[in-house]
Amino acid sequence: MSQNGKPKVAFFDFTSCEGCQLTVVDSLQDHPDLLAAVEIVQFREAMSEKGEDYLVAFIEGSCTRESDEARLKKIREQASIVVALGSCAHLGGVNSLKYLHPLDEVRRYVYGDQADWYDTYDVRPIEAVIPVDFVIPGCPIDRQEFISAVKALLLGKKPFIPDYPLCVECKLKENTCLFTRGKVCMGPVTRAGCDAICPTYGQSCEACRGFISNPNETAMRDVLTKHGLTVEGLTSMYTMFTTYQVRETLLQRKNANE
Amino acid sequence: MNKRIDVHHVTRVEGHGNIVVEIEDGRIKECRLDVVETPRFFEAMLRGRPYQEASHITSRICGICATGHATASLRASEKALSVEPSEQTQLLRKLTFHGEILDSHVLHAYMLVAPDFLGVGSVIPLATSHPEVVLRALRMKKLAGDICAVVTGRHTHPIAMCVGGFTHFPKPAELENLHQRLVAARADVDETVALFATLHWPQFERDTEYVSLTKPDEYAFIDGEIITSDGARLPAEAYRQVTNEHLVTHSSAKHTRHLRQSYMVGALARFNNNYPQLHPRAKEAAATLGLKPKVTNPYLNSAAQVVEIVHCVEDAIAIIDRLLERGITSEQPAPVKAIPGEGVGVCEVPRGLLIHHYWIGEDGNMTGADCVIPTNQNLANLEADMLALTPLIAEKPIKTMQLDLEMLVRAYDPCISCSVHVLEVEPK
Amino acid sequence: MTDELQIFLPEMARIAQIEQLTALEKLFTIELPAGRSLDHRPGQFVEVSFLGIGEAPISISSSPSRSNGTFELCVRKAGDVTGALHRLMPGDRIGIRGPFGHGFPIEHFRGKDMLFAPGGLGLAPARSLINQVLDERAQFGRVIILYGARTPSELLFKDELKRWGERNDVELYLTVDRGDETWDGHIGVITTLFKDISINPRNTVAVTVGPPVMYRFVLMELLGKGIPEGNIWLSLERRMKCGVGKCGHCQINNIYTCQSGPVFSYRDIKGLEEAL
Amino acid sequence: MSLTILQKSELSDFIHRLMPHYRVVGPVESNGGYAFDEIADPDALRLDYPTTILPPKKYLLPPRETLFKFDRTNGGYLEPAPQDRPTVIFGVHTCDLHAIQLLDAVFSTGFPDPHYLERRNRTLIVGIECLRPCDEHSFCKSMGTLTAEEGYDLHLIDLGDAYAVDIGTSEGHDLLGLYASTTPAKPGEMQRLNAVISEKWPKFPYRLEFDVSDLPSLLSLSAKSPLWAELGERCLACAACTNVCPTCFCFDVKDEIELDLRRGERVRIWDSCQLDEFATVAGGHNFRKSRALRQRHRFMRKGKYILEAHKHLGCVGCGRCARACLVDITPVGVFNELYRQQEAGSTL
Ligand SMILES: Cc1cc2nc3c(=O)[nH]c(=O)nc-3n(C[C@H](O)[C@H](O)[C@H](O)COP(=O)(O)OP(=O)(O)OC[C@H]3O[C@@H](n4cnc5c(N)ncnc54)[C@H](O)[C@@H]3O)c2cc1C
Ligand code: SF4
Ligand code: SF4
Ligand code: SF4
Repeated sequence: MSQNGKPKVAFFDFTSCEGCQLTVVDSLQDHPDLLAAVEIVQFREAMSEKGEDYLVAFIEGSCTRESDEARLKKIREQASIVVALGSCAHLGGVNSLKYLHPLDEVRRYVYGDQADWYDTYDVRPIEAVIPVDFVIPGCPIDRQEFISAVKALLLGKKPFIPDYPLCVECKLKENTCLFTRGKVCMGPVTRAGCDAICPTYGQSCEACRGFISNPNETAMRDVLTKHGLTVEGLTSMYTMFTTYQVRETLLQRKNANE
Repeated sequence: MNKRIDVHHVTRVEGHGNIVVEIEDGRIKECRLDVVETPRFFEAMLRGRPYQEASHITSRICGICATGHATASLRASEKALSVEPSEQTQLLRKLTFHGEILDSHVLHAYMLVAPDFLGVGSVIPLATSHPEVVLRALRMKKLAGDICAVVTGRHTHPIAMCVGGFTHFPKPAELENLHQRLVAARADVDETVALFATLHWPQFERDTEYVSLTKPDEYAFIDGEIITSDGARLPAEAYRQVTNEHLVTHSSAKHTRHLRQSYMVGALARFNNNYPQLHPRAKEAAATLGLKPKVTNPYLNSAAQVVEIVHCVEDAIAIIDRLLERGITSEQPAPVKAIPGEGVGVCEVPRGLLIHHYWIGEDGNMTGADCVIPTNQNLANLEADMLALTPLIAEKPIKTMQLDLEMLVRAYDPCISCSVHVLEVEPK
Repeated sequence: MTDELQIFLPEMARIAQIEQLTALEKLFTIELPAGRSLDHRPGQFVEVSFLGIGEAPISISSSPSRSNGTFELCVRKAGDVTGALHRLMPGDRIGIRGPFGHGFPIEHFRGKDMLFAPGGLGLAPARSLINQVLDERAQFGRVIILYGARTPSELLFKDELKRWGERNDVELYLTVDRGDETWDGHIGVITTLFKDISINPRNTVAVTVGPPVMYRFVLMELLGKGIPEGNIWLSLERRMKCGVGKCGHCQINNIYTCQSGPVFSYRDIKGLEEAL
Repeated sequence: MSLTILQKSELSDFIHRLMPHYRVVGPVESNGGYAFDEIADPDALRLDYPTTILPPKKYLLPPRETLFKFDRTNGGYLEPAPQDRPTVIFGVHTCDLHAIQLLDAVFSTGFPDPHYLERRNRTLIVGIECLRPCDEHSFCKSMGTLTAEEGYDLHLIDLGDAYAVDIGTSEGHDLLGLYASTTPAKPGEMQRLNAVISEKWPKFPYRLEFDVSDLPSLLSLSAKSPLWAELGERCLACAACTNVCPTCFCFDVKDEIELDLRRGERVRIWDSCQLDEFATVAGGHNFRKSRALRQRHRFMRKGKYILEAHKHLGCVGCGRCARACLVDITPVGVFNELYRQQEAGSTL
């Protein structure tokens, strides 16, 4: 807490497009009072001042090399609350496409088998390195959700991040389902919270917010294949942002079977 | 005299870069901008993915010029697949592109550059000392973002753009609303020009080669030929003759050079090369700001951005007029006429010339990609400027030197996360 | 919209007193504005608001016979609302709606032996009825209380338990799942207490309140002792968002727990597919 | 029932005259389909629409609605929710009319819900008679909702170039009297009306294989059917079915607050029994953990529980959930399958 009673927050970036930080800046357009509610002590993209004393750390970007780990751990030591900001930090995100050669494995994920993964320093979400208290998902994050999360933290409650499928929001938007428009969509297994913005603008959901915690994978696979998706198509749908999750799930299944 | 400047992670720029300047016995030993951003292998990531995904993946190269990357990507795919977008598609793309240029320039000019001139470390203290300035910036940024949102769903990582067209169309009422707001924003634009006309730009001149796209009848942002201030003019497809990308040891980003050791892209290059095509009001603004081609002070890149803010607002108004006049139809994307194929898409994103070069296989999957990013093209020139500037300021206190150098780096508006795309994948 | 019609608008009440009962539970004494009495029945609950965070259903833990213009809520820190309540101080204000639900039909219990078998936090609502019964002691037969918690430190209302234990007209049996050095009493889950008591099943009303997992086992004991299904009473927990039979969260088959319950006789719910 | 005639050419004027006084909503083209939306231009109204994704319920029980506003600094000053403008809903199909009657019952029994009822009292409903099935998913005829005796202020029947207007309430009568120019029905128009109505019925198929009055008992007998488990395997728990349902009314209640942490409001938002957390309580216990149990709950509610609690069936046969479900879980399919299972079981 700073002297004026405002909690000190800092923003950090790792491997990312910095679009989530930009979204934070954008959120000021509708919520200039954010600056009155918190004291920002570090935000490299937008300011030169640097404070090392902060309560909440918002971290953007994935961990992509060993040297990132030390920096992450330092942040974790200082911050009481660590929030992963956006898909790269939350899931590994689009960065994890970098290692996407083993399409076979993803295929096996989708088809429920186990797989062998090679071991390498891979792109990883920050939660794979340090404990994360909260996540604000999305590529990029949703402005409104960011502001709501800040308010929740200020109030001392957990930020509300939905754990139900995107279709919930998509229906309320009264979108004609993409599946009936001859496209396919990850909505039924993807975490809602973006107000189904992609289907609303006519594009398939690519699961940038990650999967819900209890997806019906089998039913989803049946739906996708029924709508003409080939194995390659399926693979590509499942890996845009979630390569890391798919791998992890597979590894867990493999270990569980051993 | 010994001096060492080491700015570890220049702030208020996009991405991570360090300034290292070392002066030993009055001799410049080191003078460089290290790009320490993690390589992101975007070109490798594209390989094997369906071409429809390419623009979604490449927009994630950079949150600030996401629309620019998406547009260049779509143009590359369209060229590769002989897709001819409709007039409506072209107008909508230009409109959202203006939104992004405005957003980026306002962000850069007001939030990243202005604090240096007003003697503060960021925009946050400005909120108390110059609230009207900050509110104006936020207002203009919001309008810019809303232009993108109306056309493509959102600015960062646009949604509704696809190969051949759009998957969602703005309603006339939404466009009318934007039109009104743009007209009303002229007041803010005038204030902006007035504000930047009062700034004391550092005096530093160094002529270089200025490279940009050009089109005969409009100030080129999407498509066009590549033109340079040294007189070269060539089709986009021949971009490699200009860019000559090469790796340097201290940077995870590639550098480029053309006729000289280095060249400059961005608002200043566009201004120098395409001044005649600027909107008359933008030319007036240039006069107010004291700009006349050819401008060779790199610090004035920020002033050229202000000129472009004027141009984009005016051109956006004209585009909306045109769209409303012809009506918006929910048309299907233009069809793919040939597959496989190879294509080059070029745009002038906020920071300069952006090139996406794609190879698409028979199955519709990407077999190769090459992206040339404006910041990479600028890095060599920026270092050349640093090298030329350092002796001129070597007598100043180290803090001032450091600030001058940082301001120079910021003037280029470098987008370092864009610049690191080391791995190139050519079709086998 | 007149205020009487407002079913979602809480009344701002004052916290008169807060007592820390265990590490996780606090007892709040609440005063309604203008000294108004809550007029509740044992077994009813209120919806407690922390404005800005939300609402949570909480059983009224005090008995109407001891109202004094205040009532008590025993709150376990379980999440956002309850966590926020735990950060409050005496004098702070909270929103109250209710009382909601049917309480225990105490008029049907008079003249009967009362067997209470609350588990854990279940003592909070049970206490309201127990104290009512004790305040009208002459109107009831035996009063037997079997109470279990996971550990000695999790036992609620220890002073009150002590007082009950000291009365010769109350038969109190305590147990903990896991003992410690402070504990020389019975160890075992609550059902292990049943073998020690003998009752007249025809004249006994049993009241059990506890976590969902407990009911199946306690019911087996109670039915095993021959208590008629209509004389076994329990209080069901469900997620609740309105308390007024609209939001659907507490629905068990065709009934709304908040309206038809939360107190039910076993006879009423045993036919409901999802009740237990 | 009293009848008058409104020429189609007069409809636009009628709506224009309503607009200063009411929010006028009705079906319009949207997103390649149809949706109820506010009418800015009467010509956009599509009274011959087949169906919409969301039912007109959204104007009576909005997806998000303020219950009250508060200010925490001011001793928790509470302020009741603002009111919507009075509304006229055009083009409500008979299935939706039945659904609204159910909602009326739900929100007026027990504790009457002032938010719903206020809005309902300020809403006038103009129904439209369905002359052909929306599509292959509707099963209104089986559910007995292909006609509505009440539940509307005005009801329109398309006679070709005019609507026969059936006046259901005195408010409807006044609305027509004040804002529309109508003519009394002539004998020829009465004949056309009769013809239109009698021609429509054969166009609608019965889709349940049993009489709907047997549905509650069929469900009672089916609590242990293996079908629920099978539905649980298939269901995505996406809540599309309940979100588009005209009779679903479950909601969640949340607080929203401004950045100053002082002013805020309590809102209710649609919730769904198909979602994982719907019946989860503190401590993590979920009373309907499996998708199978949740599906069973859904269909039991539609065909039995709601009827027991509110005297109306919880399903009106609109077919919206069937259209919305990606894994083809449909009431007709489920009810018929249960029926077949029962038949097979009872003849064993
Ligand atoms: C009739 C009744 C009487 C109760 N009496 C008491 C009592 O006397 N003392 C006491 O401490 N607790 C009591 N509870 C439980 C108490 O309501 C929950 O612990 C509380 O709602 C959790 O809210 P929260 O905001 O603190 O937790 P949250 O942060 O909202 O959530 C924590 C968990 O609680 C669940 N939950 C959320 N809302 C509810 C809800 N309305 N009901 C149940 N679970 C919910 C969530 O699924 C989540 O898993 C009672 C519950 C009911 C239904
Ligand atoms: S478009 Fe996608 S998110 Fe929307 S309903 Fe269909 S599957 Fe769900
Ligand atoms: S619709 Fe899907 S891809 Fe789009 S923002 Fe939402 S979660 Fe991300
Ligand atoms: S719409 Fe279908 S898949 Fe979704 S919850 Fe309903 S039954 Fe399940």
